[in-house]
Amino acid sequence: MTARVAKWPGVELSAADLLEGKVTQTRFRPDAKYAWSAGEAISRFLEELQAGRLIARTCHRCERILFPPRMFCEECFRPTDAWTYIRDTGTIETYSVSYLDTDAKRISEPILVGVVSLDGASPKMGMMHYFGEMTKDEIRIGMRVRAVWRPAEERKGSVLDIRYFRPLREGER
Amino acid sequence: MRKVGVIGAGMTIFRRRLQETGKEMCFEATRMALDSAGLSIGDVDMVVNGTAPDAFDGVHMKGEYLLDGCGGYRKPYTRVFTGGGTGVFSTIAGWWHVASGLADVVLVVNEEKMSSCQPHPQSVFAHIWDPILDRPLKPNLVWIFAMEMNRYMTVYGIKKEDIARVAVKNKRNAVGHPCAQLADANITVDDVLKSEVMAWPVQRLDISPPSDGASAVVLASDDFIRRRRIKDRAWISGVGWCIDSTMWTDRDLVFPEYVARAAKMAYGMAKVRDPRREIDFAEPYDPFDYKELHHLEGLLLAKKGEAPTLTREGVTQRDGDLPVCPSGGLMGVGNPIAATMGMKIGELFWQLTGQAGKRQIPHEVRTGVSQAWGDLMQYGCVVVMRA
Amino acid sequence: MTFLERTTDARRYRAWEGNMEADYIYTSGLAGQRFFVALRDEGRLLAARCTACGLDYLPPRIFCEECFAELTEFVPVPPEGQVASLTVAHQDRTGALASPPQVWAFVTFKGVRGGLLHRLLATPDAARPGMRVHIRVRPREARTGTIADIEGFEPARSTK
Amino acid sequence: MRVGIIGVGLTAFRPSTPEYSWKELMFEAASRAYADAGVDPRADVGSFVTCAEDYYEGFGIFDEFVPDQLGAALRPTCTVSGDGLQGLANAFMQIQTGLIEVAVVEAHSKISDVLTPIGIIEHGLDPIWNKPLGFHPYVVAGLEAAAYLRATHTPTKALDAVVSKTRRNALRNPIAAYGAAVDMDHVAASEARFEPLRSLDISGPADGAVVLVLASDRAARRLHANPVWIRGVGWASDSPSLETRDWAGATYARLAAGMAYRLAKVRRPSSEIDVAEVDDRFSYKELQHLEALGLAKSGEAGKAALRGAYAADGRLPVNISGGSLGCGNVFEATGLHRAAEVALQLRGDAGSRQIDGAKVGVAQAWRFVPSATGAVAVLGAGP
Repeated sequence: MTARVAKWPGVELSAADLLEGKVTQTRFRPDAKYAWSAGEAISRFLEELQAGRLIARTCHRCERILFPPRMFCEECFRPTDAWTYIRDTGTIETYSVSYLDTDAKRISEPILVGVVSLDGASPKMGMMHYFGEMTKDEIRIGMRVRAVWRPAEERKGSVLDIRYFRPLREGER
Repeated sequence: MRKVGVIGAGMTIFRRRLQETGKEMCFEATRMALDSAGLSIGDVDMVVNGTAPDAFDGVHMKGEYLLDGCGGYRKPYTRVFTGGGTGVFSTIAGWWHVASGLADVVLVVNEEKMSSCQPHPQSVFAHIWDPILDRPLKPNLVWIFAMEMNRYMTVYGIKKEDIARVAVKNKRNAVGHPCAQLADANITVDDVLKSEVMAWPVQRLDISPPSDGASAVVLASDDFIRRRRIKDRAWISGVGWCIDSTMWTDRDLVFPEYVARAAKMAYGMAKVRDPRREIDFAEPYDPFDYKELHHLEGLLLAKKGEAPTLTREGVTQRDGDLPVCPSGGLMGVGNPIAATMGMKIGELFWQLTGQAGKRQIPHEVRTGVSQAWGDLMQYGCVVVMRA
Repeated sequence: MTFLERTTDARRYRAWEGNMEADYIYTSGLAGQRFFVALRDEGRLLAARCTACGLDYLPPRIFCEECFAELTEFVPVPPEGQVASLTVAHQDRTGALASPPQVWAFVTFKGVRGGLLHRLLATPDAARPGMRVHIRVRPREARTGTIADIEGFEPARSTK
Repeated sequence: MRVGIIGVGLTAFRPSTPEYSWKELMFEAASRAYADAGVDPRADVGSFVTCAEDYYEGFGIFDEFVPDQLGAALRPTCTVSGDGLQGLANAFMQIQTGLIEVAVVEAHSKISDVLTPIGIIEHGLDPIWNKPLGFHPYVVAGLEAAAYLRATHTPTKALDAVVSKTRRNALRNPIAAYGAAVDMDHVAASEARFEPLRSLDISGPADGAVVLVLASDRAARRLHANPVWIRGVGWASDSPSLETRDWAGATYARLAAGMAYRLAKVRRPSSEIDVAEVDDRFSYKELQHLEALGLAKSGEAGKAALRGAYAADGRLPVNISGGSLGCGNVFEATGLHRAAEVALQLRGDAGSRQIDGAKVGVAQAWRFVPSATGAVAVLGAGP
């Protein structure tokens, strides 16, 4: 059929057609505001971040230490068993060197961002975060890193209470 | 289990901006699919709509909004939504409407109008992340691709030029596609490697563009197909779908296990035992070039880490042993998320019925597989179709 | 109750604020373009005709709901309509008290499938279903090619 | 192939639930449903269906945030952007194909997480023809209520009877958020909102989650379950355009019921149905829906309501659960909650609100303002 169809539907517009109002249009911004309940697990997680600590939940059935913490184990489908602190050191699992900000605008100083698996949690359990005190040429998968925390009085109970992860220094564990 | 066939397909052009409203786009694709099947709206029992985030079109409950354009007026109509997976998933939902015996003829209509959102559809992608764990870091969607691509490259030692070959192949394949937004007959690996770095390792030409577009397919039961003596049909012989855990920072991103599970489900139903030998061509989801490779491995069409070799050796070219994305894929035709059904399901139908025109695979093909991927690197869905 | 432990100190539960807001530009589409240009430039209403079903659609559309044919013919809508249903809203779009209350009406036109929903430019006491109305269009220079180019429906003078 | 409901899980419905994340709320309902059915979701369930809309949740792609708390990680799972009853219909079809034996349907509301619910509902209006006018989205309900009352000559007093009956019913439902001893006078005297609707004609929002476990008859036997059978499902939509839909008659409900009755072989619904749960998120909807479902003749539902025909001891108990007026508006979970209530009634597990001898029940849903979409399920007691 595709060979038999002469004209395929669709009227293409240019940016000017749209943005300068050359075709009739309406504009709108929805009123869409939220306050998500963090719930049992994430409220505690945020409270501990504010205190400068990372906390996880253990599942006794599959013997995993789950981070970020949750009140149920997705593997066993049962409630998790206990709270446990984990360390703020870890390993870069993957990363990107981004020249884009949230709105896809170009930035000249790239953002180093990636996933860190954290020591003390089960393998591969980690979080997304920024990297600092390293250049885009130094960063690599497998690099050992440590969290750099904001000063206690600036912490708000947010993943941003960690400023970024920096490379572990010589002799540091 | 009733046998279900695809008997018609249609799609709009894929472009950065279209003047049509979302429902007008749906109408155009649907009208075309019905015409190609030789049916009228009165023949349609039920309608399935697939469309991805409401925040693109900028309409809450946009399945309801698009309904009349999809031919759903006063009919049973349902929207399904599995993120980027919707492009193939809606056909799976359509399949169960017919295979269950509840409907004889079902329209599946997919749509995305990404140009409504200002200043850029990327602004809306910010809302797909966990609000507490991820959003404070102000992530850009490209990051997840970059992080997954980097891990895939690093673990298997894959070179960027081997990934760039996918972009080149698909953009060249798209030259024969009348709806294509980014076809390029002359693009080279060097062009891709020299394109602007967005979020390393992702460069501009590694990415499919945001687009507006709609597509539609018509599904029917074998009874109906026999009764109406419909000649152009391709059978849906296997379906599979699977979601992985939400906690994406807890997963090894190197292999899409969820795609493999969906593929095994579909192959099991289609009685495909050795996919690499029994599948003649594939339309895996390729919003980024490396995703085609990642998904070929998930579809068990290449061993882990070996998909780049197939591309390098020309196996996945249109005239190769395993043509991959003969449509031109998302990389070449465009990426109006759910509407990519036009390449994933539509192309299988057109190829298997010998209607693909300039894109027709030169040798005989009898079994094809299409796949889509979505959510936070966690959704896989697979459809196997036979001539 | 399903977890093995729970907090009982309500102060420890946190809420996280955010939004899903963005700016949108919606094109009025192929049928909308015909309608809004006629409204903006000539101050008149157009319907889309399905010759097969003998239906004139308002708002105009490029496809017939019933037979799914493509519609390309546009016809004028009669000047006078009738209030099919009305409501007096005591809240504005944000949920705040509307003072005075707003009167909203769905108005149909003879021989036309559909109609228009808009403000009824009458007091709640004077508003009643069945009343005859016509559109009041904003001055030409204030019109931009949207449904807000119509100020609302006002009672038809002929019935006064 | 017969398909039955073998597990029912509900959380309490509450105006707000600050102690739960949406995941934790879903986990509780799922845990209850799996315990009720005696299934292990990791081993026994072939498919999971969630019913949700992104803007109600505050996520660009809510589907991402679903699997873990349902036991659905690395399993076939999908989102139906619809009411829970549409999800139930899809799970029903999945089982009918023979591909799936046990399927789970989930729907929930965490509407207390939304600071601007009216803004979200407004965002569902047509962006070209309606949104620029800037009206409160419940204007749509006001216009429809006026059209319905006028077309059927139903007195406003009938709405007072609906609200009074339903909110009293909710006093006997421990999960209800808005049970109250409301008299007809209270309703009549409540503040005018979207005339003819007054504040007590409009259901209040609530959080809550509902999970149902469905199984083929073969799987139900294997699991030693005691199913309530899904005898028929139906769903349909009228025009999404406010301008061309049927304002008076709830055509979507009539079409959906027609389909469900056809599958269930119900020929005379008014005599064959023992208990009905219909969408009453605005009071007039209960009457409009009863007529569309063929449970009352057009224009008769209001008079019957005034006679007490729909009370717990009436001819046809309607919204014995307390409905949405009494339990709260749980958005996409509304229809699934009603199916759960009918299933509990048919099982004899409805506690102090149990209707004696109920054998066949109907649950009906509508997708709320501004939609004209609805679904119906006809359920039957075993064997």
